[in-house]
This record gives sequence, structure tokens and C-alpha cells, in this order.
Amino acid sequence: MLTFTIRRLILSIPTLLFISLVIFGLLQLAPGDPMAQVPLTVPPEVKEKMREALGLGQAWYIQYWKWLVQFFWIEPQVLIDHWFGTSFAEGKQRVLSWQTRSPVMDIVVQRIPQTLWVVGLAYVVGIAIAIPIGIYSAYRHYSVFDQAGTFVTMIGFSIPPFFTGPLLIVIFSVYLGWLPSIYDTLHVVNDWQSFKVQVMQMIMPVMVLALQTTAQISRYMRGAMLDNLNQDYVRTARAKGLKEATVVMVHVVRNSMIPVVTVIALGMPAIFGGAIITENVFKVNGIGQLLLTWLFANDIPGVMTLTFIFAILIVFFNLIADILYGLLDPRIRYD
Amino acid sequence: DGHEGERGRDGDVKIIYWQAPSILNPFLSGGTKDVESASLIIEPLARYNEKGEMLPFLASEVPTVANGGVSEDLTQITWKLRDDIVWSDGSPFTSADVKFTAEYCMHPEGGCAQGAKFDGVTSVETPDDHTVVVTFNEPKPNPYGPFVGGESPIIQAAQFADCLGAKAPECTDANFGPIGTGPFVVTEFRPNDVITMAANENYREEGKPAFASLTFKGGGDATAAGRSVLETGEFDYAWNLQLAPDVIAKMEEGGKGVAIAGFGPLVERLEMNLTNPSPDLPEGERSTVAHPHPFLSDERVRRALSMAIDRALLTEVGYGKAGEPTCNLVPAPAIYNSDNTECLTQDLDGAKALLDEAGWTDSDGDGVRDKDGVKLSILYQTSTNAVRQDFQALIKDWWQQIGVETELRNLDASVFFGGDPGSPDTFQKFYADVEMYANTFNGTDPQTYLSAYRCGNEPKPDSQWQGENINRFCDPEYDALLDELARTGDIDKRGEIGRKLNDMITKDSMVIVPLVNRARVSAHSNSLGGVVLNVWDSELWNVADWYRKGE
Amino acid sequence: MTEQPIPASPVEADIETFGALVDTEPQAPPRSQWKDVWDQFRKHKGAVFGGGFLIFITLAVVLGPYIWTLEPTKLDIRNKDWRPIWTLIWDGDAKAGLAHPFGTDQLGRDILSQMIAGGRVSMAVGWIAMLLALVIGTAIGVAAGYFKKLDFWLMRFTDLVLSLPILPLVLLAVTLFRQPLNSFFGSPEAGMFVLIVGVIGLTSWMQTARIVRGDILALKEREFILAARSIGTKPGKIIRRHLLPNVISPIMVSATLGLATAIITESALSFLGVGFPSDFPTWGKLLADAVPRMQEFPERVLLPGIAISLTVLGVNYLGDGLRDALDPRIRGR
Amino acid sequence: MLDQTQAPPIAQIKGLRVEFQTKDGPVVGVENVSFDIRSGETVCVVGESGSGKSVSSLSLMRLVEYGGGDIASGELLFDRLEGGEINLADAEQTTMRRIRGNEIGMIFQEPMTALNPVFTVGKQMTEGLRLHKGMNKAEANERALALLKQVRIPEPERRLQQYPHELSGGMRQRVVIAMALACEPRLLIADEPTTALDVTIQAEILALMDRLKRETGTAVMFITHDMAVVAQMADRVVVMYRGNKVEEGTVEEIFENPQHPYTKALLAAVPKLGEMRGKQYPEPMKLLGRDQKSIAPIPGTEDVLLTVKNLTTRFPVTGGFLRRTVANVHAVEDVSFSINKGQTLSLVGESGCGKSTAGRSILRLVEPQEGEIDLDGKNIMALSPRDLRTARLDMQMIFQDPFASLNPQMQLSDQVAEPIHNYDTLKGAAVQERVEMLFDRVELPRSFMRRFPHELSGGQRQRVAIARALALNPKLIIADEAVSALDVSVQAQVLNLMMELQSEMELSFLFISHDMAVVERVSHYVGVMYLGRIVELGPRNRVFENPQHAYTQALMKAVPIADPRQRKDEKDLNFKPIPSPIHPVSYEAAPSQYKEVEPGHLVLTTDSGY
Ligand SMILES: Nc1ncnc2c1ncn2[C@@H]1O[C@H](COP(=O)(O)OP(=O)(O)OP(=O)(O)O)[C@@H](O)[C@H]1O
Ligand SMILES: Nc1ncnc2c1ncn2[C@@H]1O[C@H](COP(=O)(O)OP(=O)(O)OP(=O)(O)O)[C@@H](O)[C@H]1O
Ligand SMILES: [Mg+2]
Ligand SMILES: [Mg+2]
Repeated sequence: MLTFTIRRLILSIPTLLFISLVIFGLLQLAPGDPMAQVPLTVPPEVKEKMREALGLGQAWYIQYWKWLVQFFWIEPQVLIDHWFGTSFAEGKQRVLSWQTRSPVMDIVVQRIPQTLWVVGLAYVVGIAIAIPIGIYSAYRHYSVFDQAGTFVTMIGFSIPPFFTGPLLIVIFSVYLGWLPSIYDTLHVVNDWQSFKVQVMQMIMPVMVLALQTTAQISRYMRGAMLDNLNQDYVRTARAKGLKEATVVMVHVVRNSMIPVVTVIALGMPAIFGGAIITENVFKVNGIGQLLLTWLFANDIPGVMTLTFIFAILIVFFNLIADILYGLLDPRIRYD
Repeated sequence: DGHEGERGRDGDVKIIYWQAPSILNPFLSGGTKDVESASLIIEPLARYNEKGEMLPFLASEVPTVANGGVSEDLTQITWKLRDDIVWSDGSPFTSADVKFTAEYCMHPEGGCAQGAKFDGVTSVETPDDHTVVVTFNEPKPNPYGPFVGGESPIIQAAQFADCLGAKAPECTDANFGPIGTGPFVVTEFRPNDVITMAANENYREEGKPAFASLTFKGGGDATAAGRSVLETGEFDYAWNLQLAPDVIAKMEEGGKGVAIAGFGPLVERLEMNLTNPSPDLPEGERSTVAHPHPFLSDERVRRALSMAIDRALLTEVGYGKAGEPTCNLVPAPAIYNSDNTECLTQDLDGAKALLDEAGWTDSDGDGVRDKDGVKLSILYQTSTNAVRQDFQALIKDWWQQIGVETELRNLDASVFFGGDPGSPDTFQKFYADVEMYANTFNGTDPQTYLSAYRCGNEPKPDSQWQGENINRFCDPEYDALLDELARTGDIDKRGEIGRKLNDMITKDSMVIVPLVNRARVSAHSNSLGGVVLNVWDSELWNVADWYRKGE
Repeated sequence: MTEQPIPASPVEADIETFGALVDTEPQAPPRSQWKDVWDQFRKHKGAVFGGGFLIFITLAVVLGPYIWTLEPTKLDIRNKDWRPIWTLIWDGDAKAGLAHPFGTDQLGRDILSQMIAGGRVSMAVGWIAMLLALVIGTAIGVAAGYFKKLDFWLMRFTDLVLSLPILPLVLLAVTLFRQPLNSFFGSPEAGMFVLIVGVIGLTSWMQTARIVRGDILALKEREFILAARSIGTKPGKIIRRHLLPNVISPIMVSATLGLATAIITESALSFLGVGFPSDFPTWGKLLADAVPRMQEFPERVLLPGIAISLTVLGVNYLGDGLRDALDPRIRGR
Repeated sequence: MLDQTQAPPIAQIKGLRVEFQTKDGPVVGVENVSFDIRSGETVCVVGESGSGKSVSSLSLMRLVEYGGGDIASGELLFDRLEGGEINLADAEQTTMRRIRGNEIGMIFQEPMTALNPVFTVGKQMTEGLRLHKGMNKAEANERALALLKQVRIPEPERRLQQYPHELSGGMRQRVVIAMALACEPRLLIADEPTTALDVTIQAEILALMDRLKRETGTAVMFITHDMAVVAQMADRVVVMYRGNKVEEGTVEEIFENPQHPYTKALLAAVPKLGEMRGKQYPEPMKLLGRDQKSIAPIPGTEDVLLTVKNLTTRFPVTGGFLRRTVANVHAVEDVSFSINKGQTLSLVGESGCGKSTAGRSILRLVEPQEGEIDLDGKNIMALSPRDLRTARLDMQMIFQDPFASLNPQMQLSDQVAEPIHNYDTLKGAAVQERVEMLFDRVELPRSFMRRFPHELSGGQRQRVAIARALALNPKLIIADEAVSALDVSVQAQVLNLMMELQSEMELSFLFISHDMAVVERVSHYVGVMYLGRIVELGPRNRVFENPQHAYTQALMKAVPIADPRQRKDEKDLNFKPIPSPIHPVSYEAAPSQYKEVEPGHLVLTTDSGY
């Protein structure tokens, strides 16, 4: 297992390099201009000058190489400096966003807390709701509960967050006035009161996002449970005189979790990638909103870096999923 | 009503911009959101007020020819600075800072977004600590480019000393937290998210600002921003609510705030492509002057298209009180506004007659007029925006009624307004017959704005498709008149020439078909006092005067 | 199991002549496979509902324009903002009436005809894009799962596509293909349709591919695949006849989720200028456009919202039913 | 009959009727069954597949309900030690939970799937103990260890930490047995516990159960269709037929004086080791209740069809960073034999000794490392994939597990027709005719052609697999445990069919099996495999009558004899654990060298590890 992991990790380096090249090429080829948001009143010559100042005049391979060096060589040094107080990266050019003219990684780091809070929590909540639903729907296959669960989750899945978001805001913020419609990213939780405020402002975005997760995961869980409920070992467990709850919750669930856990792991990168629409609707301003802003601003270094981090996570969690699969299912061996 | 009092008495004020500021240095961005958020911190020597008049801010008075501040030949302007101003860090504000600002923006490698303001500046002298002399290379009837208005504030020399030219982007701390003379200082800046500010303890006016702190949130969309001020009351001020009037009206019913509108020279217009955008032409020749447009080059067709439009209805549907139908490209300031009202009444029959007269008839009975095998079929593009799409639908309907077929297309604003020469979908390339957008100019002088339509200024392959003469208009008479305007200093005379130029491209030739003069619509909560909406400068220009109304 | 004759008592003579070793023959004559499938399908209430609804909605959007002949793009600004007819029940003064049963929008376009026209496009885009994604996803999943040599590369390719930022990708696709497609198909709508369907299909197959691959990996080890090889079945046929029918279940789930995603994505694309022209209604766009006015005119969000949800739900149930009906192991029971 | 033993019955089944609600209406699983089980007694329940054996036992545990069944009528009286007799048929599930595993233990039919794959053996074994006996973890572990020792699992400490898949089939079966025994139930239900196992392990397990019965007085309900096992184990026998009990009696009565025709038919179908003694060629069995063609020996021919020389197949065990091969599973090691046209060579041996791999290597379904395979003059090893496909026209395989080797989603006629379509040997209507002919040939009703594999019984499925193998008129059929999963009656039928085909079509078989009696019946030649090598090879009568190799002798001894008067003693059984076939890459396997003890009878002299 260890060698499998190391092997995959090493193989993922060329993979990631290739992915970075493709992403870079795509961003270069895609139409769009970092000057798009500069007002029309600014004359073209000035825009041209601004573009040059961004380094847009250079050949693509030089730009790419610069980015590679900055991302793989300088940024890690900055991290080391940050941790150990050293000064390796002193004076070296970091990956700078075109839009904010500041290091991309600093902004990303700044965004991580709220993204994790909201999107991550939503994922957790979504899973926490989905799994019991999936288990019970499968256990009572074709019962009213199962049908209702299917109904609700499918509706939840087919209604886009750009509708559910504003809908919740209109209900809970405008009519009822219970919850804030705008997320305060500066809010610091340091006591019970502020924790309550934090919960209040997280409820709506978390729920909107959790709905989607719930819909998907509960389907998978239900399917996996159905596959396992009729297995022979379940009968063996019953024959031992185990309680029905133990039979289902221990024996069946444990087996059904194997595929579901990998699906969950594969969905993890999306947490770090943020949730573009929902973040925007609730002004959570996490990574998703950042990516959207940069995409519209054609901030190539920013988009490139974010997308690439995302790619790393995808490759990494793919590996995690495979490893988890191996860990959870003792039958699978990778070496 | 709480107007007077000590500094910081009113606690926190919350502003929401649905576009989030990404930097607080307007020289590096130029985006409205960045310029306006920065205007809370750094200030120019003079600003325009809500009427478009200039007010001295850091200068003690506005230099004019009359008071001797501007030289007779219009090539030099001398600013006298106030001597009671200190930066928020306590150090004195001097002419050196002003001179440095000019150097900063004029540095060839800096990519300064406000470079145009400094056009023609040959030198900036500082005879003493409180005097700045700016010299131009030619007579400038409007010498108020540098250091005037929100786009051209003064930055502190000490803070930015190491940030000249190519190094500009590396000064993240300075760009995110410039030291200024304005009413607020940055406490935390989170790019593309939120800015928190505190009252500037060293602000020159006693008792101002009334607010001890300011939260400047960005992100979301116009609907959400409007809602947070008008319906939930979470915020005090929301910027630029580009929403349909009925939507805003509904929000106002929430009773937490009001929407305010201010008119400037922002005109939503149709640009008629005078060149042929046909995809059958080889790349590099589409939409270039080499190929005149098959039917839009006919003035009667353009006029007929304009006559078919009911501008009043458009305004009602799209902007309500926040718009006025107009036939002019330059509807403000007042002296440049031509008394041109002919287009305001819709005349479908007249339009049909005109097309008949021009020989465009429906010869094959398919409901679309044609002539010599060419159909009156128009590709009409604009950026993606709910109101614009409503406009498209209405206009398409009218044009259909006069026998013109229309295909609509809407493009993402970042592509449409982005100048990527590789993209076929930019407004400059104009691979369409008609396009719709709005434009305006900074300050109160339309000279540069009108100069856009000079011969040769059209986007073309040689110029990497850069250029402002979007419709490829070319008239030597117009160019001559422009030259005359550049030489004229007298304000009334300028107004006259300006109106003539305006008429030449609108009423006379119909290459530009103005639709609506759009107001800037913002909203503030009922408890926020002192808001004066200003379309000539940063909306937040007088934030020092804002206060919390008593209950 | 089909009914088994159970002898009332094991009569000796019976055994003697019949022999204990002779198979019991089913009494009921075997039915045709498709009749079986149909019977099973009919018993699945959800499937019948789902299928019925889909047929209804398809008929409605296909035949609708002939029955409700109002043009969806016809503006009638004097009659804007009509409420749907049922508002009259509680509000006699409401602007509503039979002329526009679902009301009109802010430009006076009839919402019923917009729903019909929008449904046509949304259903077409949804189905075709979903099928495209399914075909690609299944093909890649099967290839990766079946051919060991391709596995690594195909899965890394999947990673790659997953990590590509969609927006620039879409914009690039528009730049490159809009014009050629328009001229190839002769009309901007057709070109756009192909472009949209292509873009959605090409960017949403990855999940399917991963799931199918996983299942194929497991199936491949089953003995009947080995058996198929031993009787000389070619790989292509093994995949078609032996592997694919056995991965129908995850494919059905992907199909349901894919349809919903495709309908919604189409509306998101129109914001980017990749969508249909603004006067070309689709459910997704009707929904998105109505969101800012959802307090005053909730019906404008609800109608397309319900239409999308019910369609997705219909497909989901239909998929459930089909899967059960197609699986002979379940069908027998 | 009932008053033969003094002990009171522990369980009494009275008029049991079990119905299953299906979409096609109710199906009766058990119609009317009554019998008793006494403590210290083994009751064997025999009967054809689908006769309701498993359903009766599941009813006793009240587990049928979970499979959709319903006890329609009848009583299931069970004598609880404390609390007297209760009727399980209407007991609460909570009461049942206390009885299950605690007072009644059950060993399920499929040992391979009866264990939860994701929990360790230890965890699964201790679960019941902790629940019923209130033991803590340590105590339960201790007890589990003792149990494993009792069932003679080597290295029991380690096994507790292992997962089920890490154990061999035989070990798994023993774990299941140990689990059933954990709480010392007073009634043990064993549902075909040894069907899937090879003779040596089977013998061990039977001995163990026998010992338990004797030592603890546990009552055993033993379900099987293997009459030899019955003969070895049973005190009393219950014969079931299509949901009914048709006969009941002591084991001697049943074997020596069967009353019911079905019982007679069943007994007739049992191949008995030694029956073929003195006969040179195999011949079909005499079956009751059918018109049979004359039973004639099948001599075959002396023309060589297949020659295999020095066949070696190894599976790499990869590891390390670069996935290099660090070791090899020596599944088949230097194996040589030949098969004549119209004759059968059988391969016998322990589970895991490489029989299947040898068969698959010949078809090149797994790639052999080296060796020569010559089929009717064609060098199979040298063929390109395309030619190999063509070559497979002449050789077909019947797989070990008939259910697994049929596609669950395809109609049977399509599956049988598939090879014909693959090679386009026939076109149009001829295909359908051929398929019909094949169905007739294997005596499946034509109405089954539209069915799906799960709608058939095991024997029927196996016949479909045979029909498929015959579809192309091959010259050689490799039958990998083709009859092991079938009940005797069907098995006999299938064997006869195969032999019939052989005599008619001059088919050659490579017959892989672990059932010595069957092998004796069908083969011309026999090869005994051990750890990848053929340790003994020769004409069938020579190998059976004069086994030379030590392993062959042990194997012969382990074969249960279908005669209750010839019971084996546990003491006779003495098996060595099989050494690992995994060797490092550097390992040089010695070539196989044989000594010819009799003409054509070879015995391995190389060290085979036994
Ligand atoms: N879950 C079920 N649903 C419907 N019918 C069933 C079910 N389980 C068993 N049956 C039917 O009940 C009858 C008896 O089955 P049972 O499993 O007891 O046979 P068996 O004697 O154990 O056979 P085998 O030797 O093959 O194990 C069969 O006809 C079978 O088809
Ligand atoms: N694909 C494979 N990869 C690795 N090892 C294998 C593979 N197939 C079989 N083996 C190993 O090869 C050896 C021989 O296996 P094989 O299946 O030929 O045994 P067998 O004699 O048919 O046993 P059984 O009677 O249980 O079917 C075993 O040790 C087995 O674990
Ligand atoms: Mg059974
Ligand atoms: Mg085998």
C-alpha cells in the first residue's frame, strides 16, 4: 500500500505538470482581456501600456516558465519562511495576481477559512443527512419514506442554487428577518454570542449547498445498501442473534460505506474549490467567488494558480479515494 | 439632526458594492469599484460636485484663466495647495507628493491606468512646498486632467517611493493600504471581499467624518446589494443598482431605504456598423473600412431604424425614473446638450416610407425587406444584462414591424468589453451590424469623448483592433471641427462646437442612435444622512459629510 | 421465479415414469422478453408515472405550439405583467384572464407559450447533452476499465478535464466554433444548439466515466467474461453484450443527474453569451430571468422550476423502472 | 421409528408449510414437512436441489422472513433448556434473537459468502459470544481461539486477525463452523457445509462435527445431497422431494432398503468409488426411471489429440516501488500429458493445486510461461491472437462455476448461440436450429431458451454451459469441476450426457474435479496434481487400484464411501498442510521427473513438497 501510494504520488508529478501546461494553454487561448473591467473611458493606448506592465507581451512559454518557477520554487520558500521565520524568498518574484497586484497565494490563504467553514460544513451536513436517508430508504425499499426521500432529493437536485439561494433570503432575511443575507467574512468567533452569530449567517448557504450533496450521496448510499442487504453475510449476522440495528448499522453499513466513502473523497476537492454560485448569492466570498471574480477579470495568474491547486487536489483526492478503497475493503490490495 | 458633533460619533457605516474592490490604488486599476473605494482614503486636488462644478479639495482654490492659475496660452496650470493638510500618518502634505504622483503615473513601465489624465504633461514643477506647476506640450482648453477627480488622487511620496515603474505591483502593502488625506484610513483590506476602515484622526475638518468606522463589502449582484439596503437594512449604501425599475420599486416597498438617481452623460446607444461584418469576408477584412456595409452605409436605412424605436417606452421598461429618452450622445453638461428631440417620437410609418424610398422593399414576400438580393437582416449584439436583453427584445419587435429581420446576441461583459484581439466577440471588432452599450466620459469636458469618432481611430487589424471609433465613422468635416474644438478655450464657443459635433454623428448621420440617458442609481438607508449622489466624480466623494440620522 | 407446478403428492407412478431427474417444465408458456420487460415496467408505479409525465411533457412541448398559437416572442407591452389565471380565485381584481392563462412577463410575452417553446429547447438540450455525456463517459469508463493499458492514461485524462476551468473552456469553444457551426448548419440557432449541447456534453461526462470504470473493473474479473473470451467473443462484443448491460444501473443514475445538470447548465451558459439568443426562451433561462422578481411574480420562477423538477423526477423514476425491468433477476420476482 | 432413541427431541417440525410471496403469486417452498431431531443425533436431510431443505432449516431459525418467506402453517417446537418448549413459528423476533446463535447454530450453504468481508475473523467470531454469553473482549477472544483450535485451523492466533478473503475456502468453512459452535448451541444446523470443498478438507470437517456430536451431545441437522457424506455422518435420514418429506429412517434402512422411488433413484445416481474396479473404460451410469441407451464402455481411440509438454504457468507477485515481480505463484509447474481422441483425462487434486490454471493455460486464457501445447498438429503457444481465436473453435471450456460463467443479463438461447455467431459457422435460421438441437441434446426443454440463468437450477445451468461448449463441435472440452456443484441426481445425468456425447462424437475431455468417485467413473486416464505438478499420471484403473505416490494414497483414503457400514475413523485422517506455491523470483524449480511404475503409469520422483 505504501509503495502504491508513493508510486502514484511520483507519477502524479508529470501528470500535474502536463495538466498545468494544458490549463495554461487554455487560458492563453481563451478570449478575454485583463483590461475588460477597466472603464471604456480609459483610452486604448493606456490599456496597452497596462497590459505591457503585466508582462502580457512576453512569449507564452516564458510566461509559463515564470509561473512554474514562481509556483513550484518560490512559493514553497515563502511557506518555509512563514513557518520558520527564514528569509529564502526575500526579494523573489511571487505569483502575482493581475487584478490585485498582490501575491495570489496570500489571497487564497485568506479565503480558505470561510470556504472551509461554509462549503466544508455544508458537505459534512449534506453527508450527515444523506447517509441516514440512504440507509433507511434502502432498508425500507419502496416504502413511503423511500419514495418521499427520492422525491425530495431529486427536487433538491434539480432546483439550481441561484433560485434556492434568493428564495431563502427572501423568506428568512426579508420577510422574517431572522437571518442575515450577507455573510460577514470578518466575523470572529470568540464567545458564545459570536458563535451564534456565525451559525446564523452560515445556516442558509450551508443548507443550499447541503441540499445538492444530500441528493447525490443519498442516492449512492441507497444503491450500495440495496446491494448489500441481500448478501449472505447479513443472514449469517442475523443467525448469530444480533439485533436488527446491529445487523444493519454495523454489518451492512460498513460494507455499503466502501463505495460511498470513495465518492465522498472524490467530492472533497469541490470543497476547496468553493461553490461559485452559492458563495456569490450569499456573499460568502470564498475561493469560489474569488475564482469567479478572477475569471471575469481574466486574471490569468490568479485563475491559473487556483485552477492548478484545484487540479492538485483532484489528483490527490483521487489517490486518497483509491487508498481509502484499499483500506476499507480488505480484499483490495495494491501491491 | 445629528449633523454636527465630534468625529466618530455615529459608529459604523456599511457600504456594499456588488463588484468587490481588488486594489486601493486607482493608478493600477482604473475599475470604478477600485477608484471609488480608494476615494474614501486618498483625495485629488479638486473634485467635481454633483452639478459638475469643480471644488477645491487639497488645493486652496481651483486655478482658472480668470484667477491667473491657468496661463493665457492654456499650456500651464498652477495649483496652490492648502497648507493645513497632513497625511493620515501625521506627516505634512506637500507639493512633493503631488509631483511624485505625476512621476508615479507617468513612469513608462508602470502601466498607469490613469495615464490619459497626464497626456501632454511635459513637466510638474514645485517652486515651493505648496505650489505645483504643471506644463503641457500644447494648449489645453481643459487643463484639469491631472490631480482632479477620483481617478487622479494624490498618493504619498514617502509610502510609494520604492514602487515606481515595474515595481509598482510588488508594493502590495501600499496598494492595499495607501496613506491618504481622506476621511478614512484602511484597517484591513481583503481583496475582492471586504475593506474595513476607521476615521482618519488627522482629517482636516473638525467633527468629520461622523462615522468611526466604515465597512466596505463587495461581491454578489445588484439585486442582492439593493435588497440588503432597501429590504433588510443590513447595509447603508448600495452602489449602482442596474435593475429594472419595477424591481427597484418593489424593493423600495421594503421601507428600509430609498433609491437615488443622478444624471450624467452616460448614454445607452446603438452603434451602427458602417463596415461589412460578413463572416464570408476573409479574417482581417471583416468590419474594416475596406468593405462598406451592404445596407447600413445607407443613411436612410439607419434613420429608419432609429425612427422605429420608441425611446420613451424603452426608458419606462428599462430604467423608469433612472433614465431619460435622448437623441444626443452628449446630453450633459447642459451647454453641450443639443436641443435635438426629433427622434423621441416613434414613427413606424415614416420608417417604412423611408425604407420604401430607399428601395428596400419586401420583394419576395417573406416579411423581410430586401434589395438587389440583400436582405435587411441585422445581427444585433450587446452584453449580457437583463435590461439590455429587454431592450433587444423590444427593438427587435419594432424593427420587425418595419420589415427588418433581427438576430439577437448577447455576450458576457468580460469578453464583450475586453479588448482581446483574439476574440471575435469584442465590441471593438464589431462582428455584428448593430451593437448596444453605454459610454460616458470623465469630468465635464467631452472633447476626448467626441474625438473618438475621428477618421482613422477605428479599431482595425493594424491597431490590434484597438480604437474608439467603434462604428467606423469618417467625415473630414467632423475631424476639422474637432481640431477647432481643441483650439477653443471659450466655454460657450466650446458648447456650440460640441453640440454641432454631437449632431453630426447622431441626428445628421444616424451612425450613433442614442436611446436613453441613464442615471446612476444607488440606494441608501433611511437612516443615512448627507448622501449627495454625484455622477461626475466618485459617488463617495462627500463621505466625510455622511452621518447617521436620529430616529 | 415463474410458477412451479407442485405435485399435490409425490405419486409413485409419476416419479417412476417421469424420473426424479427430469426437469420440471414450467406450465406457463414462456413470454417474449420484451413483453416481460413491459410487464415488469408496468408494475413499477413510479416508472409509469415518470414515463407518463415525460410523454405528456414531450407531447405538450411538441404539439403545444399548434394548440396554443401565441408566439412566445410576441411583445404586447400594454398587457405586461399579467398574473396567472388562478390568481383570480383569491384576487378578483388581478390582471389575469384566459388570454394568458399563465400570465405575461415584464414585456408582455405570454408565459404559457414561452414555457412551451422553452420546454422544447430545454428538453432537447437536456436529453441530447445528457446522452452525449453518457456516451462519452461510458465509452471512456469502459475503455479504462477493460483495457488495462489505457486505464492510467484515460483516468489521468479524466482528472485533466475535471480540473480544467469551465468558463475559459466555454469561451474558447465559442471563439473557435461558433462561426463554423453557424455556417455549417446555416442558422445561428442550430449552430448554437450544437455548440451548447457539445459544451455541456463534453464537460460533464467525468463522473459517469469514473463510476463505470469502477464497475467494469469488478465485472471484468467475473467468470462469464472469461467464458466469453474462451468462446471467441471479440473484445468489442464482450463490451457490448456482456459488460454494458451489467452497468446499466449506475448509468441510469448518471442519466438522471445529468439531465438536471444539463438543463440548468444551459441557462448558465446563456449568461456567458454561449447560450441561445436572449429572445429564445428555455426553462432554465425563464427561471433565471424571473429570480429578481420572484416576490411579486412567484409563478414565473415556480412554473419553469416545477417543469424542470418534474422532468428530472420523471426521468429518475423512469430510470428506476427501466433498470428493474431490464434486469432479468429482478424481473422474475 | 420414533422410539429408537431414548433422548427427547430437541426440535420437532410439524406440518411445516412455507410460502414465498412473489410477483407471480405465492410460491410454496416447503409444502408439508415433519420430523424430529434429538440431542446427540445427526439427522441428514437429503433431496434434490430446490426440494426445500434450506427453507426448512431457515424456518427453524425464523430467517425465512428476511428472504420474503412466510411460515404459512405448521409448528416448530423447540425445547429451550430453561423455559421449556416453545413454538418458534410464532415466537417474537426478540425471543428468536436470544435463541439464534445461542441455542441454535447454523452453518450456511455458501461458506465463501457467509462471512462479512470487511471484518476480521476474530471480530465476527466474538460478536455472538459477547452478545449471548456476556463475555468481555478478552474472554471472547480466548474462546474464539479455543474454537479455532477445535476446528483444527493452523496458526489460530494469526487467523483471528485476518480477513475472510485471506483464508482458503476450507479454512473459511471451518471458521463458519466454529462460529456456529461458539455458544455451544444445542442444535446445529449445517446446510451443505462441505459441498464446495475438496475431499481432504471435507473429511476433516466431517470428522470434527462427528466428534462434537459425540462429545457435547449437540443435535445436528445436516443438509446435503451427497449420499456418501450421508453414509458417513447420519444417524437418521430424511428424504425430501419437492417440498415434501417422502421418506425417513435410519441411515442403514435408507441405504439398504429404500422404499420411496425417489430415494431409490437418488441412491442409484450416486457414483461409488470402486464401482469401476476392473473395468478398463468408463461407462455411463445406470439411472432409475429413465429409458437408457445400452450402457456400453467408451473405449475412445489411440490417436493423440492434445499434447502438453513442460507446461509452466506462474502468476507474478509484484511489489516494491517499480512494481517489479518479487515472487511468483507457481500455479502450474512443468506439467506434461497428452489426451487421445475420444478419451478423457482427469485432473484431480487439492483445492488450489493448479488444476484450473492448467486447464486455462491450454486455452491460453492465462498465458503460460513456457511449455508446448499441441492440439491436433497446431502449436497453440505460437499462435497470434487472431489465430488463437480460430484455434479455440476446436477447444472449449466449461467453467468451474456455471452460474458465474453465464451472463446474468442474457437469454440462454443467445448465450448458446454466441459462439456460433462469433465464428459465423452458421447463418440465419440454421443458428436457431442448432441451438434447439443443442438444447435437446442436453435435455433441456426448448421452452427454457428464453429464460435467464437465474431462473434455472444449478444442474440446468451446467447443462447450458455444456451446450454452449458443444455449439462449435469442438474436439476438446476442458470441463473444470463441471459437476461439482450439482446434486447427485443431476450430476449423474450430466455425466451420462457427457459420456454419451463422447462416444458419439469422439470428443476428448480434460476433466477437472476433486470428486474421486466421479473421476473414477468418467476417465480413461488420471493425473493427480499437487502443488502445481502432476505427481501421478496413468490409466485410470492403474492409478486407482495401485496408487503409488503418497499424496494419491492420502487422497484415496479421504474419499467418503457411500456406505454407512464403512465409516471412516478420524484417526485415519492425517493431512499435511499444503506448502505455499509462492516462491521468490530467484527460485529455480526442479524439472519434473517420473518413474514409470507400470506401462503408462508415471509417478513423480522430484520432491513435490508432500
Ligand atoms: N426467497 C425466495 N423466494 C421465492 N422462492 C424461494 C425463495 N427461496 C427459496 N425459494 C423456493 O423454495 C424452494 C425450496 O428452496 P430451498 O432453497 O429450500 O432448496 P434446497 O433444497 O435447499 O436446494 P439446494 O440443494 O439447491 O440448496 C425452491 O423451489 C425455491 O425456488
Ligand atoms: N489470477 C491469478 N493471480 C494470482 N494467482 C492465481 C491466479 N489464479 C490462480 N492463482 C493461484 O494459483 C494457484 C492455483 O490456482 P487454481 O485456480 O488453478 O487452483 P485449482 O486447482 O483449480 O483449485 P480449486 O479446486 O479450488 O478450483 C493458487 O495458489 C491460486 O491462488
Ligand atoms: Mg439449499
Ligand atoms: Mg479450480
